[in-house]
Amino acid sequence: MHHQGMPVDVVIDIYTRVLRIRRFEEEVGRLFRQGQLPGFVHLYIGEEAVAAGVCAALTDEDTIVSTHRGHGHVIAKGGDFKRMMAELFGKAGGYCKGKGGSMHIADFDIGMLGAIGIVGGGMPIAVGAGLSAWYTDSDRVSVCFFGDGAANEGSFHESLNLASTLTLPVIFVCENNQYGEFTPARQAMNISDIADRAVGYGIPGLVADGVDALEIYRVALAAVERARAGGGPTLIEAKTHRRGSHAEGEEAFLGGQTYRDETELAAAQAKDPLLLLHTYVSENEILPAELLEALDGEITASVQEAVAAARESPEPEIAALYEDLWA
Amino acid sequence: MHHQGMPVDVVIDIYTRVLRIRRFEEEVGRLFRQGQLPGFVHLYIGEEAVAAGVCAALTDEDTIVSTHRGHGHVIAKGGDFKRMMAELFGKAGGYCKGKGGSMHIADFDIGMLGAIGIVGGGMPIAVGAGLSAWYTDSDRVSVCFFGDGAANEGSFHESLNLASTLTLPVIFVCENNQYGEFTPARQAMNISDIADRAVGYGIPGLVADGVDALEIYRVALAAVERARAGGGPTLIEAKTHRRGSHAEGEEAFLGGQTYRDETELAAAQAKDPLLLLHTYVSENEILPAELLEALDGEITASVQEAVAAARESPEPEIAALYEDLWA
Amino acid sequence: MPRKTYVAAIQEALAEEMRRDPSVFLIGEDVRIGVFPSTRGLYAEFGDKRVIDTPISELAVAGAGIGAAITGLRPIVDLMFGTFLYLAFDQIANQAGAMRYMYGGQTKASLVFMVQNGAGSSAGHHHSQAVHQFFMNMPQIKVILPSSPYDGKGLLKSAIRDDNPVLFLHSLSLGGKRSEVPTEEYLIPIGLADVKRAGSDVTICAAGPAVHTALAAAKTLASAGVDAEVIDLRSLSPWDKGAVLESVAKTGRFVAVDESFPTCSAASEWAATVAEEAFHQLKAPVQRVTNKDVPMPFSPVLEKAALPSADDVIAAVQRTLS
Amino acid sequence: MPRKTYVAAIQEALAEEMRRDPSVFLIGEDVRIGVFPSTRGLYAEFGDKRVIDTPISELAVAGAGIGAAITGLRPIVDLMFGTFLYLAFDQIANQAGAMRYMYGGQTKASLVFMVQNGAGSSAGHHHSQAVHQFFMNMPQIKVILPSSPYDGKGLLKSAIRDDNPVLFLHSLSLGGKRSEVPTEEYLIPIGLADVKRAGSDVTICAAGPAVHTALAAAKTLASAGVDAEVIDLRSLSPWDKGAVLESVAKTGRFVAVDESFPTCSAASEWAATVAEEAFHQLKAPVQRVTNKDVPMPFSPVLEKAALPSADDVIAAVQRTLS
Ligand SMILES: Cc1ncc(C[n+]2csc(CCOP(=O)(O)OP(=O)(O)O)c2C)c(N)n1
Ligand SMILES: Cc1ncc(C[n+]2csc(CCOP(=O)(O)OP(=O)(O)O)c2C)c(N)n1
Ligand SMILES: [Mg+2]
Ligand SMILES: [Mg+2]
Repeated sequence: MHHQGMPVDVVIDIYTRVLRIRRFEEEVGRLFRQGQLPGFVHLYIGEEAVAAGVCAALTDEDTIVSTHRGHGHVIAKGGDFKRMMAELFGKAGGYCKGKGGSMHIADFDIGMLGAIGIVGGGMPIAVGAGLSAWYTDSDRVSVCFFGDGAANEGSFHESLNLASTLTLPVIFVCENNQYGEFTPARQAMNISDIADRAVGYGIPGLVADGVDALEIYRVALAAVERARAGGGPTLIEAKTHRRGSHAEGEEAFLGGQTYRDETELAAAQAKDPLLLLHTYVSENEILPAELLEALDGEITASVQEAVAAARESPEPEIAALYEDLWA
Repeated sequence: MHHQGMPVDVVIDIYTRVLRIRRFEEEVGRLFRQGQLPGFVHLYIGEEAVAAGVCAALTDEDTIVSTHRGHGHVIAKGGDFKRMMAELFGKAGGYCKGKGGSMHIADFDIGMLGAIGIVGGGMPIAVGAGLSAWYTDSDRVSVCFFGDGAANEGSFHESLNLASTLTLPVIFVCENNQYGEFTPARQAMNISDIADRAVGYGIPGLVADGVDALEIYRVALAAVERARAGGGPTLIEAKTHRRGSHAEGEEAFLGGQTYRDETELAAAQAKDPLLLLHTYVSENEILPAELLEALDGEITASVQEAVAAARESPEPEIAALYEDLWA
Repeated sequence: MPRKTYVAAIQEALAEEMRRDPSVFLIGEDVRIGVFPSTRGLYAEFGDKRVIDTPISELAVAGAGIGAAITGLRPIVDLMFGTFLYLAFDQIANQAGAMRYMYGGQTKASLVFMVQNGAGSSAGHHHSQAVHQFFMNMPQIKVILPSSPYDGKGLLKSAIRDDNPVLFLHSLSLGGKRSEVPTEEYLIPIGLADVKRAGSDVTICAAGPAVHTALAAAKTLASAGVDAEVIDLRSLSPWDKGAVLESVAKTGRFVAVDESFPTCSAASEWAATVAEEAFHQLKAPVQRVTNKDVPMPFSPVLEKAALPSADDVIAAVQRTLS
Repeated sequence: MPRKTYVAAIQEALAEEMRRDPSVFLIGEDVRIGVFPSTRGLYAEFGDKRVIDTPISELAVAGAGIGAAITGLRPIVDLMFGTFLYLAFDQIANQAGAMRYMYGGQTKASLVFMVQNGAGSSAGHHHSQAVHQFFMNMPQIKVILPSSPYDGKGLLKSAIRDDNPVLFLHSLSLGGKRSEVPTEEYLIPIGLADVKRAGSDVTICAAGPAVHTALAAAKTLASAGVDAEVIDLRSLSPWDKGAVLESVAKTGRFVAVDESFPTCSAASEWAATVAEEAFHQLKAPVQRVTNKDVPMPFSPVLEKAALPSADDVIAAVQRTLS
């Protein structure tokens, strides 16, 4: 990674976001394997560079919309570990009071407009957030995260085209982790770069190294500036890797079936955005090893605090069933 | 138009198809204006070259799927005037016994799998017809007609991508008549050529002059041959013009509002596929004027016979309401 | 009071609310020219930003409305025909219809979806289905189906001001109907029924165009000495159960009239509720009058036969009397 | 007779029908690996053409199934979760559900749509809605919601052989359930209910997982001296009205149990029908037991509270007895 001129505080900021996501997700994985979390969880491990790089290029006013694999996006946008963890446990102290769960975390106060369990379901909504910015002459931008699989949904097509025709400040960030569930992206589309689809909407389509958080930041920042300047939407394809399962617990569920060969899996696992960034930060002497370790310790501790708090958070009252229905 | 080497019988065949559509549609327009037809009708006048050119490249086994503007497709595929006209009148003798109407004519015996009133609704079904051909190792191809407006529906995206990934023999024929209802295509998309969207699916995307029936035939034939040879889908964008209203009776309905300027409308009307073909046929001495006139007379007469037959065809019995429900 | 058409009343509601609140805007296919005349003239008054034409992309347009709503605006999303909304079903059901709850009350989606509902213009099955029953099923969406210009205007204004997603259904078959519409501003609360004809022998419950069928039936019944009460629910979700139960307590007889397919219809809901909650007041079995159970045919003759008629209603009333 | 899981029974049905008829094939997202284990092993046996993985494109995949059906094949289209089918709603409702009629009987769409229906696995609202009520409303689609491995297998085989579009709903919450499934081939006709428990005091009508709730309630009621009859409809469209009316004629009391949102639900349909056609046999008001009227929450505690429980059923039965 060569990123001359990247401000030190930005690098530290991004590094921190990546690390926060990693430590949180590792713990979620552990908790799920121990049978402590209800429902399904889809971890973001291996893809942290994308959310971290993109969100570092945003202000607090800018909004994001997320997916079933959404924890990383919430954290990168500044989400609170405690309220997230409590939500994963389905507790009253969670972001959504236990009504949302892993696939539906939102924090409207920090412009995190919600994770959405329907593949492709967030794109139209992100267009709407962009429409809002345009309508109110705000310089807010709207970001939408989605996967390679989602790029084959009709909503992708309609959303990019609509954002383009109205010249809306929307940045479509495709996290191409090479798989939609068990189906390789190359089997679900006959093209190498999803970014090429931008041609069909008359907007820029860029491929970025989705393992390199600093490159993602640079590419995202350019798109953000373009959008703020009234230049309309951009499609960014971040080539990344899912380090593990589609959903936790997959191994048991698949009953011995495999869909990734050893070499590909090993290669994917080798491309670790945290490791890369750690090396960069160390080699460029951005932070001394002690501070890096201290940071890690701090984050790990706050994940543990979040777990403890989530455990202590009460189950939702049955009366809550009928709350939050009408505004 | 220069079409050296185009076999004479093909030219005559295509000319006949174009003329049949024109005369039928002119009569439908008249009948509608006279208040003789229920519901909505969308005429194909100005666009005849597309259906005629494409269908001339097909065999009887090949299938087509059509749109709300579907009369031309039915006729080009070999549909029967009498059963069409009776359907437009909502009569028992119609193709669908009066249950379908203008937007839902089908003739399964000639591979006309149905007109569909939902914009973009036919594309997935055409993919299915192609899937069928592939599944049964048949060399049948499946053609889907749709408009420029439909190219902005999610179904377009999903259908082209699905057909591409399965390498299905489907030909997507986009009739770009520059408008979706009252909205110019250039306002509904930020690109000049819908054909460019093919890039996003890894399939060929071709622009063809949709006013020149013989060019359409050549382009379609190449796509058909490619599909039969296992080469997969093609997107053909036929640039054409809607000569008149989106739907008949529009003038009254619009209450004085206009959406096409005089120049554009005049230009569109000048590009008449029938006139062009007539000139070609005459100049190249393919058929003598007398025969051309005789053909016209014959067709016009058979349109009139169809109208007479439709008028005489009985209204559906109320009992028919409960028929054709379950297979 | 001036008598206005349904179309004019809707147009007034839209214009008045857009004047009142700059966060209200209209988005959809060809809303500028106006596929339905009710959106005409708004573009001239409100311009590019507030009357937005879109590509033909129902899913994205519906979702864009939702995204705009949760970021502070009040979109009116015109999806044209009820069936086109099937393409946006995910956004409406999964997102608009659950977002507030799913996110624990953090947000609200204050927007209106507007479509033409039901049959009656020989447009064929793809343009002629009633969709209200689907959205009545969804816990977090309001549904409105007015039968008169007066009700349409007052309810649409309330819908636009409501902080929740509202599906506002209009009916091509009411396009030309006129009623008195005051010049002064008024609102009709969502969820309140209106007794369109008072009567003591039987309660007929309906909404939208079916109200006129019910009224026609009531007129004929009156001349046969049967005094029918016709309740126009106007709002289908929430619906005014109280008004219906009160009427049934008086009449002891109940007929639900609904222009939609019979199974799991609004008529089924009303009939089930009355049977459940007013059983002991009922003197006869509840009755449902709906479309015949077939897709909507094109032929005007068949279409008419497929829809509930005044005769069907009269027959149903007579079944409650025998 | 061997006892098999629901998953195994479905898998057998698919494999047997694919062996029997080469025009039967399976298409959907990840059907080869099998997101639901019921499609596992089919790829190994039937290969590329007959077990087709697709991109994530519900609308096109559903439509492709329809196109294949009207050109002579018998697709089984797996759309995974009920709510994903919202993205294909147009193809199912407008096309599959009307094509034969709309085209005057010229064609038939013989295909099966398969999804998991309803809640119970703490998956959150987007993965937990019941969809059967929507498709019951549509005149030209059959709907099946079995409650046991035996019924599931026999009905799925019938669905695959049926010449009409059939929506086959399975339930994650039944995944582990076992019942006897014969080794010999058998079919269960679509439209036939099954009395899962005979009784004389009250008729409880249900389908899918709700049948087990009803049976649990019946067991408790029995110890309190109330003898409940539990009718498992199995097919929701067409549904076995005759069996229900016959039972009500005997018991005079009726409770509908349905795991879905209350309004315009299957429960509403059953209750309305009984109130309409068996009014004079009824000794007490019909009762509905459904989900609470809120989107489906994630928290297992809330999810459980949102679904109909045996206690809810018992309370409803007691209301019919008081
Ligand atoms: C509309 C819809 N279809 C299918 C699914 C089931 N599903 C959940 S995640 C997933 C794969 C998504 O792939 P991708 O978009 O690449 O995201 P990733 O999981 O790789 O992050 C699928 C098919 C869904 N949730 N929604
Ligand atoms: C899903 C859907 N949305 C909207 C409509 C209303 N509508 C009917 S035709 C039409 C325009 C279609 O434009 P295009 O695809 O270019 O076809 P053309 O009419 O120009 O032949 C529209 C919007 C519809 N029938 N279906
Ligand atoms: Mg992926
Ligand atoms: Mg067009």
